[in-house]
Amino acid sequence: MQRYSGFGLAKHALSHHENWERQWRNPTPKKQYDVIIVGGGGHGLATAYYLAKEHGVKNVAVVEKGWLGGGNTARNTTIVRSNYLWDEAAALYEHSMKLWEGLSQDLNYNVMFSQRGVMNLAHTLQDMRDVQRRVNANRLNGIDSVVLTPEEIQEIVPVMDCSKNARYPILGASWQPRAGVARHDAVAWGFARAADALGVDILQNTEVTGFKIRDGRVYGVHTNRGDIEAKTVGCVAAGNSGVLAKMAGFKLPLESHPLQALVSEPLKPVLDTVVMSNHVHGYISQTDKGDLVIGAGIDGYNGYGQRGSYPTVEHTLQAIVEMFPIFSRVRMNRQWGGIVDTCPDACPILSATPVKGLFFNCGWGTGGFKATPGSGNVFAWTLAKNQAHPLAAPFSIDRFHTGALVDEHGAAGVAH
Amino acid sequence: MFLIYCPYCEEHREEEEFHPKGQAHIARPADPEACSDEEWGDYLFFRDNPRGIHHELWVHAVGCRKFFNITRNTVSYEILETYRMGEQPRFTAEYPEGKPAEKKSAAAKEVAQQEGVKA
Amino acid sequence: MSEQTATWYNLYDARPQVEVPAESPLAWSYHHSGRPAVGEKSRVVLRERDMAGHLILRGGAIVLDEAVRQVLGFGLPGRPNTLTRDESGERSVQWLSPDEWLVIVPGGEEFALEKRLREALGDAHTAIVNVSGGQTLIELSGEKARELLMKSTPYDVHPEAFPVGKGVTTVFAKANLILRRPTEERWELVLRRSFADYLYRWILDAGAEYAIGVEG
Amino acid sequence: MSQSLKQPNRLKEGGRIDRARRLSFTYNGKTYQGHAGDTLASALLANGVDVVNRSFKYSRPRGIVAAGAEEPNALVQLGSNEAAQVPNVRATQQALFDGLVARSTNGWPNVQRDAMSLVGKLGGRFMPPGFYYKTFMAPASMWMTYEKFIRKGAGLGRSPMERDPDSYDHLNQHCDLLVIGAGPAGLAAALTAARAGARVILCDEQEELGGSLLDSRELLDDRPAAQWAEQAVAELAECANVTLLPRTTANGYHDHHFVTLHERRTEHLGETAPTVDGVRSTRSRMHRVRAGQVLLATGAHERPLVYAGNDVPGNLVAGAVSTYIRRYGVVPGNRLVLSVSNDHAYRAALDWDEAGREVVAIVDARRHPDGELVEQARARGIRIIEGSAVIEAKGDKRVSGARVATIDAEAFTVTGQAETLACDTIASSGGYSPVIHLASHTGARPTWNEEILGFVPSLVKGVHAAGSARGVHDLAGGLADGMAKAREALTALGRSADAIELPRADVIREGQACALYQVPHEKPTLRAPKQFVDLQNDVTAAAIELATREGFESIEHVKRYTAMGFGTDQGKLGNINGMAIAARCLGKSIPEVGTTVFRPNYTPVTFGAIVGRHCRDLFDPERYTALHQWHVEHGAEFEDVGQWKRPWYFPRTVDGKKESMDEAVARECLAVREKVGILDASTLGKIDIQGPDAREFLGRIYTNKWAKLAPGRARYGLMCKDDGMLMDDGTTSCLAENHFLMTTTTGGAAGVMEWLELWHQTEWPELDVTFTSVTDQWATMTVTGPEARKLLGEITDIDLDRDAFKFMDWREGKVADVPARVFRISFTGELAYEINVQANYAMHVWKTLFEHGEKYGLTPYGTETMHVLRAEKGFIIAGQDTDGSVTPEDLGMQWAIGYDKPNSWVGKRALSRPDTRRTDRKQLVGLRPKDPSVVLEEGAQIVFDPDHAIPMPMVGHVTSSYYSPTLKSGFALAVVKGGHQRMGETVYLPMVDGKTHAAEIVGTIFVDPKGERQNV
Repeated sequence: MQRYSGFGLAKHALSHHENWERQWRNPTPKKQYDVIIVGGGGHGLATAYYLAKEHGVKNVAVVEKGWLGGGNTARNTTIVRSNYLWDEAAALYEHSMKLWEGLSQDLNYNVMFSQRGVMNLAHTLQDMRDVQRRVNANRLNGIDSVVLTPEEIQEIVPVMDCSKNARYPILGASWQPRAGVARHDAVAWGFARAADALGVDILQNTEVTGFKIRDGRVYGVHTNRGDIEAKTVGCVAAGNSGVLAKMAGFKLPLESHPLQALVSEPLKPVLDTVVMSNHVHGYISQTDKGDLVIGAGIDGYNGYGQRGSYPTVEHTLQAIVEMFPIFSRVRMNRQWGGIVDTCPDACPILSATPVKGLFFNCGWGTGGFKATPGSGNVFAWTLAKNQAHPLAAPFSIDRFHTGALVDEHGAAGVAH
Repeated sequence: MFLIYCPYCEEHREEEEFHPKGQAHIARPADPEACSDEEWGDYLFFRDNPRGIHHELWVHAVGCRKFFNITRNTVSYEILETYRMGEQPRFTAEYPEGKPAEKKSAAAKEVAQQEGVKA
Repeated sequence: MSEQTATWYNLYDARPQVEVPAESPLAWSYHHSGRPAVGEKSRVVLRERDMAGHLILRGGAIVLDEAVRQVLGFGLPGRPNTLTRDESGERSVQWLSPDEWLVIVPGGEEFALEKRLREALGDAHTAIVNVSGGQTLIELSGEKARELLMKSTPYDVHPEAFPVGKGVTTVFAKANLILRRPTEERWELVLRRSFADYLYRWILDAGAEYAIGVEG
Repeated sequence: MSQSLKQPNRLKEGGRIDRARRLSFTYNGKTYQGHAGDTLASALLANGVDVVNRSFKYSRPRGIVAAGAEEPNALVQLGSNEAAQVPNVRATQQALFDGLVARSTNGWPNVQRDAMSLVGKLGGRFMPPGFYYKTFMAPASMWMTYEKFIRKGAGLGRSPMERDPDSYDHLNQHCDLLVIGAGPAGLAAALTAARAGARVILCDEQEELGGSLLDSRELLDDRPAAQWAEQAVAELAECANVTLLPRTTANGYHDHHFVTLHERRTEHLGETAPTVDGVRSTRSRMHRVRAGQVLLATGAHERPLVYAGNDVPGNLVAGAVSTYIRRYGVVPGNRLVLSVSNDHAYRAALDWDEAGREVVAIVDARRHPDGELVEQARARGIRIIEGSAVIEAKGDKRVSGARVATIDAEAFTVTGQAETLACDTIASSGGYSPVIHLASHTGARPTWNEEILGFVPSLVKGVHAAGSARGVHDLAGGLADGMAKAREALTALGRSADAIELPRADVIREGQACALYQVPHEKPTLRAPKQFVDLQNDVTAAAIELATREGFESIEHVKRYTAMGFGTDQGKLGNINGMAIAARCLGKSIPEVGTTVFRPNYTPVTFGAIVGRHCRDLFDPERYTALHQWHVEHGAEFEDVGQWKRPWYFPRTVDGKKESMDEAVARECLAVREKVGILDASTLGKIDIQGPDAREFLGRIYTNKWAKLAPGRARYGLMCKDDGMLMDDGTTSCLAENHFLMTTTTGGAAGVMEWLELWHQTEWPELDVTFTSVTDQWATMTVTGPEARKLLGEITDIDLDRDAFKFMDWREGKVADVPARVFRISFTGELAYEINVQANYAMHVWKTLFEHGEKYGLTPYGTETMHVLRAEKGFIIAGQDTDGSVTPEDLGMQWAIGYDKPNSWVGKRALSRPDTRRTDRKQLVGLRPKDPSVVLEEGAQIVFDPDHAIPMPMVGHVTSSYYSPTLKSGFALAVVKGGHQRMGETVYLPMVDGKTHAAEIVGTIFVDPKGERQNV
């Protein structure tokens, strides 16, 4: 692998950029691998990378039906934070956060992880109780988190309306300084390039059409490019997980919903942090390119159409203009929808399945992007050792039968 | 934004008047105490999540407040039919063009519905 | 009414027998937001018909239809989303759902009506619920009334889609209400008490460009 | 400030501008003149302004390229004052008005001499696509600093920093047929449908309806085409069933033919909306259209050719040249070289020639062009250079020449010696791309049509495309197509439309176009001077080639890696060229490389227009009780509970000093415990339940028993979801044998109502029971405290004797002459009466209570005091002490669970799952801080071992915590693991400030554990 650096860039410039290498190969599928990862999004590529890097399992195929990183990796609002309420979720996301903090250097690919802080606003007394509960829990879990007063909030976000005469005045906020945003596409590309360099085959335009299962154990997959064998198969297919599970003969407690987002036209820097409000339903940050990236709520119905309902967008922008009246004359450039696979408790599934050797990593709901390195890291461990990583253990499918949910819907009330 | 035919109001209404309530035809086990934990968990949490034809429960929340079912394609978002509680869908994954045998009975039902109240 | 029905349902006249001050759900709004005068330029006029009697009927259509006919002299509307009225137009019955109707009568008549309906219904189960304090009725008229409605509700208010005699429950701004069209020139809006101020402010705001005036 | 009165490029005559109306405007601090009917772009061109911007990445000077929505360069910052600022306005779509003030978006100190251009010139080479990903990584700690500089350089315009002075609104529209685009196909379609009596909406993004007819060279019925357009528009305007919307862009196509149309109502009049008759107009309006059928007559965008230096000001697309000449009377230069791949574009040269300026040459990539327009050009003596193309534009801030050479398009090589033609304008045309954006919004993937060399829309049911929008580019064909498609649409609706008589159009024979996208250069693409594909994002052909070399093979990867198409123009000019280049590099055909997916919006839309009236004090409903005015007049501070405004506390002002909340609450608490207080409890949800099976239903939906509740009695009930977790609580009273009144929490009211209906309609339809919300019907006043009986006794005819009217009884009677239902329910632990009256009479009753209450010390209290009092009694608040993970057992409410009821009520089965059977679940307990002066923080986490290292195992948290003026101590409710078995144990609460509080686990009832006070 060519190492990327400023010096290297200059060298290539002098040769008119004619000598850049491919960032990843376009290999022909082998008949057999040690591990097959189904799904070439951020999580799948990260899983492959950590399998190769940390567990020495390099004979790995990542099978992707479209283009790598083309699912929710390409369609999210790029927020990275770890200030989750419950211990189990907080531990998993904080594990991820620590990986984010060295990711660009580890991958030798600048994923532009910008630790500009994430603020979750509170507009009601109950919001404030929830903020305090979460911040206290975060601190005892070793996660940086503080409660801000309206005055402190105004100082960090001078352009927000923090006045008392708003419909739902801002009473306070939680604030995680280490949280921030990253360049979503670069995360997929960085993992792909690094995994490829370690020998992982990334098979794009390769669609899994079924599993090879015998005696309750998986030994490969059928694809549109022929059968591929492996004794361990990890599915990391987000919104399509339910469809894959059906192929393998079982159901998952998942529903796939549209989640919409939108961007404004590019503007000069005006917002230096990430602001989220669950109460008025909107969240916003500004990219390095200058676009305001705005997230909307999940649409209530199931949908794979990468479209959602227009009123959701209206309500979101109403919330944004309520918080930022100065953005009323700014213009919305583009809107789109992702497909989020959500579990009843708003937490993921990282689990063995009724089929031996077949594992699923899914159900990340709105938390998928921020979990990318952690999810891959923990799932790689699980696949390599054929047993749940301690951080993954609470997220087994069993919990929906025992009742041991990790209910992030509850007091946390914080999605995205 | 969907345009949804309410089978009780007997006209199309904007999606803003409705709430989706998850998968249709989820019957509560008749004897919950006799269910295993597995069966109870399945009833509570496990749903079909198809790419394609799906049967959903909706409520005409701002309107007649009746619950009813929608058969909808989850990719194209086309609504193939809406039908009242207690009725069965004509369009299914197995019969995406409609169950042939039931076309007649559906028509008969419509006549019955139209009789309604003698005003 | 049979003795049994009397023990089955709590029949209750919520209206005082003596004169006491009463406030419509819009009392605060008139006080706080005022009532723009109706003028020559007013292309929308709002008028409240306050203190009317509002009853919700729930039950089987056939039984109720008979009872309503007997008591009010006209039957239930036969089709969804329609209303029937007596000749004076002061009493109306509106379809709300296959087993639910809204009856509006002049204020003070509602309890007598409820009693007579109960009598007419005998043992048949029907719910009759007095909601006269929970909602109020306003009328909108004027050449721009329809356009004001278009600003506010996604329901199609074009005469083709909304002929006289129609009534629907629908979304209005960020609340919901009952919208009806008893006559060619007039629209009626039935507002829930707690949302009345919001809706009033919305209507004044949306009507400003038509110089909306409030009568009364 | 300098002034320019001359308009050097304005023709003496022609165009649709109003020459009598001169408008003056300011651009980059200089004042210019234009005319009514101009766009800002046409006025700038008329004034000879070449450089209108600096490019995003390389800071290269840029000029106006196009005449409409596809313009990538001419983005300006509009506004003379801070509040009126609008960033990124496309000058080609901004109508000129008198006094308009604009600046170019980029460029410092100005667009002519830009400091950053040096960086672009020198550093351009060091900024290939994806360069950020490859650098700025070391040292890791520096990234946030690098990022600051990157951000500063990025962005286009700037946000206003003041509140928008304007307002916006929505108009919900419904129609049989929505026609988008009022060119030939759209007008023909609208006329067809209108004459058939259908409800029609016709919109067009331009200032005037007519589309390409407005600048067409062609005749209709032997008159200029524009005249026919005017006549058609006039006819449509007379139709009651037609809504005409000029200046209205269809920006998003949503499901089931819901289309949003953005009407710019006043942007052509001024930077803020004008006031008419004392009422300020809305600045713009969003039409939310639900259409039966939709006809897309959106026309086509011309594709420029990609050649070296194609971004130097003076390079335009050919059609724009015609538009500026014919519509605005502006010739954007003196000496034109036209580089084309098709006949259609010859019109630009003919128009230029007729404007009296020099056409240096037409360079045609085809070997033997032979269409009618070619013949016309030849006949005028215009030089036509065949089999060739402009391979490079020369010049810096304005084109100075065109290098022309023979090329082999298929082999992608220059085959001959280049010749340099002196000129100041190069217009190019590589063909026409149907505007498929809206069809693409529906999720339908467009398909490549080799014949027209463009993508044509795929159409879902109910959508039709006509004219250029589907590749029918000739005038006669477009008119006929519009009519035919309108008839098809009406047929699909079950209506019909007769054919209409269309105007006669000349048929112009055009030769076959050739496929040309990127023009070859003598040097390979990576070494040639920059050939721009996406001008707004500075994406070059070399960048696309490099991306494919690096393994980005999907067009989506190419776009994302290079940023192609991500600008505010969404790649209207560049995307197809970019795909063609990617296809060439990958050795594939264009359709193999993929299609491009467009998303809303077609052109950017002001947030305000999407928000509409739902802002400021109309952002969200505020729900008020019947007593709101009294609360306001008595100085209440309000708490938001759901959409309700509830009095939080009633601070008094004594000697000019207003009480703090703590002071007010302490006073209110003591008033209730010692005298009598009153609470407006009207916001509680109330549901009237009737039917022979009402009791059975309650028994199934609540956890506790209802079989024996007699009329006249009330009972507290818990409601769970079927997962066993508490959902809501409240009291339900038996009004008569088949008649109950249920109360719910304030926030839970709507949810509970729907919940009851859900179970009734879907699971138990056999139960004969109905539910009616009466939340708004009844106002509820809670009179509570030792003096409550005395006070109420003064104004009621109800026998309040403790034995006649017991705790948990309800009675009916009169209060202050008003019929009332009075419930002896207590949420404070004191003697309490909840008075329910019809809401219209509530104010009278409330005021009467105060008239009589003064002598008893009647004190109004709010939610905060209510919370303290109920917590002292261990009463929970669903949603505060519970969070969706708490069962009734966790709350220690086994007394409210009917384990032996005959049915499996909602939630029962779930209570016996392994996790809900655990004995170490978090359970509700009381906490007494060891230091009574401490009020624990709500949300504080509880640990057993405060010395444990981080991460510290947490065993619960504080759910409610207050200072009790009665106990003269802080106290709290909390959930603690296995708490019910830990009475008397000490737990710890480590706080943010470093302090750790200790507290004892106690029962949840702090005041009057035996419940004697409420039972007096």
